[in-house]
Amino acid sequence: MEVHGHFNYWIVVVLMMIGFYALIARGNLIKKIVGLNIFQASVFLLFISFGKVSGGSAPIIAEGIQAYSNPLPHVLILTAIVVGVATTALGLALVVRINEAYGTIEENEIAQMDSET
Amino acid sequence: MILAIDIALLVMLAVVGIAIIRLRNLFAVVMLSGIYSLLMASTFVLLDAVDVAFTEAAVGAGISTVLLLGVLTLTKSREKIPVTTPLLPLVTVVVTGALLIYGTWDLPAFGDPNAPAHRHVAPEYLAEATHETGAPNVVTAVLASYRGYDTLGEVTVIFTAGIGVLLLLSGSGVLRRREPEENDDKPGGAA
Amino acid sequence: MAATLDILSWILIVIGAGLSIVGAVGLLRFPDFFTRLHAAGIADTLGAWALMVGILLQAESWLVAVKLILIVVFLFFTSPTATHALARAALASRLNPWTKNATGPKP
Amino acid sequence: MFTAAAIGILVTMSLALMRALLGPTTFDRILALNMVGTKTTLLIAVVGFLTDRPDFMDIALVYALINFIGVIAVLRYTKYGEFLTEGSAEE
Repeated sequence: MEVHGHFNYWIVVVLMMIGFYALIARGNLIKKIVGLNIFQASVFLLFISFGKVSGGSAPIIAEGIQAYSNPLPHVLILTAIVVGVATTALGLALVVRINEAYGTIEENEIAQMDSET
Repeated sequence: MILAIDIALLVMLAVVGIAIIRLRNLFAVVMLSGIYSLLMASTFVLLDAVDVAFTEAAVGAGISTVLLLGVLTLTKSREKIPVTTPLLPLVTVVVTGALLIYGTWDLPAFGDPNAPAHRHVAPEYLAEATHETGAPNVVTAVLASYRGYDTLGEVTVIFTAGIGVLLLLSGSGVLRRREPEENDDKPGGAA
Repeated sequence: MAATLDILSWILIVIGAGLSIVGAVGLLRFPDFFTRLHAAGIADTLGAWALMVGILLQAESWLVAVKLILIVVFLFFTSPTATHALARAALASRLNPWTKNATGPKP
Repeated sequence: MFTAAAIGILVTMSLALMRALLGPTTFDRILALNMVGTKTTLLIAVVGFLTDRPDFMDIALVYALINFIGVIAVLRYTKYGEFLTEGSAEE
């Protein structure tokens, strides 16, 4: 019980930090967006882990099932996933425009061009 | 057994995440992020969130991958090696992660049926939803009926994002440039 | 009757899981892309079907059985198509098959 | 019985994952993605039986569809751009 009691949360933290590292340490804009996606997905996993009841079943009412998992985090995350993909699309459109304007998607090259002009 | 599958999938998720950070070929990164979404969706099925798994597979593994590939065709597919050594970000990440893991000790254990979150509101929805809305799936009942306005707001967000993408791309040559060559595919424009 | 079905499903599941693992080992160990495609083809077609049919024999309701049959039929069509498309795309992009004389790309 | 199937599928998935991580060419990675997708379909079907609620086969069906469409879409995009030459060169 003790070992697996928090294993889900630890993996969530590891994934979250992977996404965070990609966001702050990588200069490539597409890599940053992939990092943002990883971060988002780790938050989804955190909420779904909160909703799980051991011995429970999926929250679709049927005969002969006593325990159900908590349906409320599922609703929240359904909304969040769709909004997350809208964010991704907008970010990628921005990347395409930046690539047209500067000819590169590396952050430090863009900053260098900005300082030269 | 479910728990063992869960742990195996979570370990695979962590491995994929680390590989995404380390690879420099962006095409490989996109492939791995597709695998990441698939693994995440199977974890959701294991954690009883079947509707979420459905959405994650369609949206995460499907639409996101295709969008990323479309952008890769328009930009460069290789990451350059960073000039600075990323020591400061690494320290930041490790410290934040350690703090967060310290914070997880205060959370109720995974799957604990007596956790506060499971005792207050959720039982009422589970008991009432079927005969109040007529839907056996409680997630659908809450999403479409009890929180219908929330879903309406979500649609507004997607609509706004769509307008934003179109505005951003309509000023550029992306939508027009490919038409003379091939008229059947417009990467990025379908967003 | 139930015991016969159980034995049949056991056999099919063991065959399916074994073929899947063998295919995956081949995917990992073979020297170049086309040979790996061959190994993955085994795991994705016969391995997957044997597993699904083994599970299908345990289905209790007709609805579940029909859905499983749909999945099997779907895999029957899509897996070979995907493999074929992959091989064509790889050839079209001038990826040389590996030969013993090592003229192709190194493993 | 379902436990054995699940273990087989998990081993297969992890091996395919390794090929996706190593994969020298882009096509190796696409192949590994396809295989992980197929195995995910199977895993969800098996998990449905393991948890005694096999009514969620729809999800497995949708996964199979998405996987196929995904692979075809990826191959469609490999016509453009320079992934192929870049991907097969190194890594």
